[in-house]
Amino acid sequence: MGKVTPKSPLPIRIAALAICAGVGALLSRAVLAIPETESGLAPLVDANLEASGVKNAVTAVLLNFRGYDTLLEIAVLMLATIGVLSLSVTQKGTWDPIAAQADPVLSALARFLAPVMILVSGYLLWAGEHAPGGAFQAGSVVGAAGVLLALSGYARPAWISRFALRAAISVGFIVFIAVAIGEMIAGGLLLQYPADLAKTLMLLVETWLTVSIGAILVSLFIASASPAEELRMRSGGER
Amino acid sequence: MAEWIVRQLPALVILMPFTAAPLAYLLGAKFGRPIALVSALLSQPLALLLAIRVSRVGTLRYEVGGWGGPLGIDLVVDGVAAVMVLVTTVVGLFVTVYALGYFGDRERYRFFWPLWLFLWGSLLALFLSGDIFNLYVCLELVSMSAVALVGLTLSREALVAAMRYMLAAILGSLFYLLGVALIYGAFGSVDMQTLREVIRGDTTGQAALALMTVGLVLKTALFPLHFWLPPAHSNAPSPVSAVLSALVVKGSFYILVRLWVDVAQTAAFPGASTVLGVLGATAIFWGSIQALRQERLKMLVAYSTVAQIGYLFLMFPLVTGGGPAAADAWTGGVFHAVSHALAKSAMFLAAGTVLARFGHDRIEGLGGLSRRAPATAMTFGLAGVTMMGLPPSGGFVAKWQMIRASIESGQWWWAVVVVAGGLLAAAYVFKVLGPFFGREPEAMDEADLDPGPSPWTMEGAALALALGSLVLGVLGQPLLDLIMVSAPALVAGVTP
Amino acid sequence: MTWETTALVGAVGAPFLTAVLIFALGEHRDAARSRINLAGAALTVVAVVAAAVAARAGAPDAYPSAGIALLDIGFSLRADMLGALFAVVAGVLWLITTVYAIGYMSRASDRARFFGFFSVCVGSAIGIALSANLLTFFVFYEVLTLATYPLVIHSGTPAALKGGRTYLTYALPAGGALAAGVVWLNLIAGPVEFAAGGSLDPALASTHPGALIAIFALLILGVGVKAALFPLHGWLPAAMVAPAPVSSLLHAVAVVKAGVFGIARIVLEVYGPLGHELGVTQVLAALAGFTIIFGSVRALAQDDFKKRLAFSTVAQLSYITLGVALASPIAIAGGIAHLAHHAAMKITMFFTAGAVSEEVKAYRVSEFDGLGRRMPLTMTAFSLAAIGIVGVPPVAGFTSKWLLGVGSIDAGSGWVIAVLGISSVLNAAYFFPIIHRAWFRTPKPEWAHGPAAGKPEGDMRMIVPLVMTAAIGLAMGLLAGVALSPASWAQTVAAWEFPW
Amino acid sequence: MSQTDLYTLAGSTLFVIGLYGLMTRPHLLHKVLALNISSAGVFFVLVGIARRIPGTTPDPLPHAMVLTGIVVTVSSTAFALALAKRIFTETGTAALDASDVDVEEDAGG
Amino acid sequence: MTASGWVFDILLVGTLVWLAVRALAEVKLFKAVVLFIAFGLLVALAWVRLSAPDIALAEAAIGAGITGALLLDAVGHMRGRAEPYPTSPDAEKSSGGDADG
Repeated sequence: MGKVTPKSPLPIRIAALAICAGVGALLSRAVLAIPETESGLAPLVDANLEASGVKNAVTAVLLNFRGYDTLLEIAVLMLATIGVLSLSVTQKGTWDPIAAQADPVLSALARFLAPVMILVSGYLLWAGEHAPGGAFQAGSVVGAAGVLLALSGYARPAWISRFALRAAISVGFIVFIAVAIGEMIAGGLLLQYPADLAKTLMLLVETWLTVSIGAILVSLFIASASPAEELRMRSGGER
Repeated sequence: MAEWIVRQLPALVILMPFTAAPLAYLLGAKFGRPIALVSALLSQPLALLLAIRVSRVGTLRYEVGGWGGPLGIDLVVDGVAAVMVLVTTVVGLFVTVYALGYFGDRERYRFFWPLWLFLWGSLLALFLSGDIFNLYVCLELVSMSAVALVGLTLSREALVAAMRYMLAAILGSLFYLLGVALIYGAFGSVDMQTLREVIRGDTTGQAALALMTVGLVLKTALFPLHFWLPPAHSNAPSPVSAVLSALVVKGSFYILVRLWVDVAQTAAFPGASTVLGVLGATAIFWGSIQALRQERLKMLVAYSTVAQIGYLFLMFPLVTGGGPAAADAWTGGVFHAVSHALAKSAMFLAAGTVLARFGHDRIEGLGGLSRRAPATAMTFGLAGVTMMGLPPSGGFVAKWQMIRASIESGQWWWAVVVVAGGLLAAAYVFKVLGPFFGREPEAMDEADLDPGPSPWTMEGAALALALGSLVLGVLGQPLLDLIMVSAPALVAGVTP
Repeated sequence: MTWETTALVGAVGAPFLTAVLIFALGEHRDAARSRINLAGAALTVVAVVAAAVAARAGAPDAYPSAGIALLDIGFSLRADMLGALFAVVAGVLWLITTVYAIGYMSRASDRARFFGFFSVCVGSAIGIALSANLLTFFVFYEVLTLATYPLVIHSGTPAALKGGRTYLTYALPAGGALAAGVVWLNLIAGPVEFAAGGSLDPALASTHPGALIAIFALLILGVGVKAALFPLHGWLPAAMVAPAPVSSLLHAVAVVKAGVFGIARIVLEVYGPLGHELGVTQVLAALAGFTIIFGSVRALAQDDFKKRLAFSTVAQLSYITLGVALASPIAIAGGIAHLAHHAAMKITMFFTAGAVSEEVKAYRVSEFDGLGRRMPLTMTAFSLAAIGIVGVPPVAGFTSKWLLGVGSIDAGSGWVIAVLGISSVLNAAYFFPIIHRAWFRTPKPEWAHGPAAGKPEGDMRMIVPLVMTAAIGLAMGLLAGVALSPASWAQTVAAWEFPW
Repeated sequence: MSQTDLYTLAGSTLFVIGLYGLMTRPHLLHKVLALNISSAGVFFVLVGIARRIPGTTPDPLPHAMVLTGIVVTVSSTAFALALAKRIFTETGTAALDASDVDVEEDAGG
Repeated sequence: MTASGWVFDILLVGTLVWLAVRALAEVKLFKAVVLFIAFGLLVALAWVRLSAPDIALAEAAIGAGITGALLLDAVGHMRGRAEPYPTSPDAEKSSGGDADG
């Protein structure tokens, strides 16, 4: 069995040090030279905040002004999930195997925390319109709740089929795309929210995004988490 | 309806694969295959329409969200963007057709379809983006899908190669993102059109460009940062190798060119373009010599990519001076990217056919291939013509323009590099073609294992791409004209 | 499209189309392949003859042409009289060679590949003949380079692969030099169309003398390899590993003539009087003169029949180069005429080599004793061709040598007479011994009574073509004075090529 | 020296630390950690820039960028870790280079 | 900004850098990951200091939470068969104390 040496050979470390010194010098000089007068796009964002349909500037940027970035970002998340699934030993993306590691204390805690976290995420989703929060934060909390549940040994509920899991993973992106196309059909451009519907549509997108982000984060963990059974089997058959 | 399509064209082009991708995942492999094929077919008229539209009316600007830059994100389709979309779409179609035969309905590769469609969409998004932060997201999308595709075979080599690729790609993205941060800090925008007016070669501007260049060069695998490419490209499943070499490396290169030629107009670094040129020349020699030393077909082709990437970077020193030389270097560089995309994908697909059929790709074991798989041998030969830059091939037209630009700008040494590089390419192409035309290997084990011809769709798709790279050499003028449509000011000779 | 342009495009297109069909048919459908090949070759003959008729009708300034935009020059074809001559030679000999090759290759493997690439080669040669500018010329020139490779290494033996490598080692760098020269010239002089009397602006001689000389060197380096100009000739003997039809049509006609034809285009129709003014054609003439002697001397020493023929080709090609490099219309006519004359004679000889090796497995001159008894028709044809090459009237070779000699005096280059004289003696010295052996030495016992009773002396598909080409060679010499003979045609062309 | 300067400099330092770690630590897990630290460095630069004009509300654009960046980073981290684990399962080591393995084996054996 | 604010910021930044170095220098992967999670939590704190509560929320949940869980799982996976760096107990003792800085 192979072992990994903790250090690289000295010449590599010296070269790396030299490179890092160069990059560091370049970077420090550059960040210190950034003018304190360049206001960037903040005034423009402020001026258009009204028209964006939400009051939280960050949410306005993420969902409206630069909603396209966010659309692609969900694609990144989905991609990572598909990638992780393609690497997982079973390639099934199910929740079951984790159950083997149940821990009573953790599971009690999870039983208490999970509903609270779902509530919190709902709040974050709603609050994102005017205060810190939004789909990502909400989705992360849902994801965290899911991971906690998984860690504490809760198996995948029987009613969640594999298809449903895939649907949960992709629904955010699909709804986002559907809304985008709908806006185009309605006469606008890609992701151009009609003024009167902006808030509603954004909330719709965000809601499904929250579901997807949660499902994705959990799946990332579950699919990548090594099934205990598999581990035992493999550690028996040494190379 | 027609008017609507024309208006929404840039968005539709991107949405096609991006709509198909989640569906292909959601509905599973059984539906993934037809979905991919339909998406590939529907993309063709869209890309063609986009190219025609651009050649008629010049740059198309599509304001996503209706805000317009710099607040919103613009899709910008000028000549070069339209060309890249077109080549992506064409290569994409043939790779899709090939992959249908190559993967069949093997359960293990069911994730290929959504990943490939995501990669396709990401590339299109990248080529059309007019916003440097949006480009960061596109880069990440491209890398993530590309890495996942490399690892699909789950062989040890492929996994390690994917990991190496992944680390290089993330690091490259981080360098790029740092540059974006500095640019936003110093110049207050991430919209290319706005930046073009305000960007300066001051401390921050230079540092930003330097960081972004390092990141993109790492992702493009320019010598000496090419270490990750040969293992990744050679160990990936062949349709993936084809896409990686043909399109993915061009993605980061495309951003680099946009930054330098279009946005910064090379003003920021007078000397750096020479450095890039020298690295490009070194890549040509190093990659070719390494290719010559390979015993495995796919490794050879992968090192050939390292070499061919070098040509792309010769564009920088030739474009810097402006004038007619810049225009020639510009068309030459872009045309090289296009013809290499067709030829290299053809080569990898041909190598894949060999690998799938004989179970190995050791060159010495492939003697007499022209007898056993004539179409595949022919594909390799025709694609080789473009690698060598001989007429009639797209590679020839590209090299013609580069040689022209070298002499025009008084930098004749680049012409010597171009010609010498072509000869080295000939050396490694004929290293393969010789045995193909030669006798069968003494030990005929391979032939005994030969399960018979591959599906004609596979051989046909590869051959079509190779022929495409050849046709470009004679019928390439419309493409050359398209590349110059709304070309950057530096290239078009317009004083900004 | 008028019939003229149809003929022009058809002449180039027909062989390529034939190639595509042959590749598509695959290895095993021999009968269909033969039919298509013959039909394609016949169609090509019709097209090139029609193009030649059109060229003659349109001469000297209304040649039929066709083209598409490519780069800043354009990819364009034109049927002028000089090109038509080469095209007709290539087309007609292809038809004959096809018959020969069907016979020769009947037992060989990879026939689809062979005939496919063969057609590509012929198409490129005709394309070279009918190119309107250097870019188009270069495109076909390189296609020819590449398409020849699979033919050279056809047998797939290590020796063949080595020959192929040698060929590429010469041909590919030459292509690079040619490309660089064409691009450079194009930058200095703008799009260069071929034009009788030279197309370069005379003022360039004073503004860019150095560049023009360098470009000339690059261009001649490029085409000189195929023209087997010393010291670029080394690939030709090595390429003799190829099957006989390849040596016959390609290494005696299409490929090597493409080289000298390129020299003719460059010297006469690009540089024109500038070449003389810059002093580059004089150097070229001297080089050609040396190559003539060198090739002949080397031929003397070869026992391998095909190698002897190959070195003879090296020498004979330089007659053409020499002719066009001399500043005299008569010499130019001699050079151009020799392009056709040598083709007919040398292809006969290579056909002979193939027929002999297939029929009696004789590969060396020393194995030819008494061969005349065994294969009388074949050796008669060979002898006729050999006499022609030596320059004995009335066979074609005499006419071209005569024109060359007169022309050299006209051009004031008397030394050429000496070269011609020495060369003729050497030609005789390496060909007459073969004739002598074949007819006057004692044959092997099994050859003494001729071919087996009731059987022809060999595969008639091979014998008939070589008799035909020998007859053509004889006819070219006998009918040199007739208006449509190559010699007269060449004199008409030369009159325009040398208006200065 | 402003708060922006402090945090952008810290970001630069973190980026470089991550870079060094990525180049010198052979273990894949360390490399993933290094990239995460570098990412954090880049985010510090961005958020620092968002506050470059003293006394105003921070620029929301870099914040949005960082949010996007965090999501991207966690995606890549998850995928990279899955890859690393799979490599470990297949090869029994968690390094890119087989030579890194040999060195230790000699030393430890 | 107040003096105490400065002190806090400088301490925070210093700790962050220290944790980053420690996490990368630590040979025991479990410890390294724990150090990294601590790093992530402090990063979230820094976002609060920089008036970026949106990011702070996401960082706490994703950066420290999910990433931490993923990292711990990865360590566990590699532990499942072998110790992260040294693969045998003896080897661990010999190199365990070696903190590469």
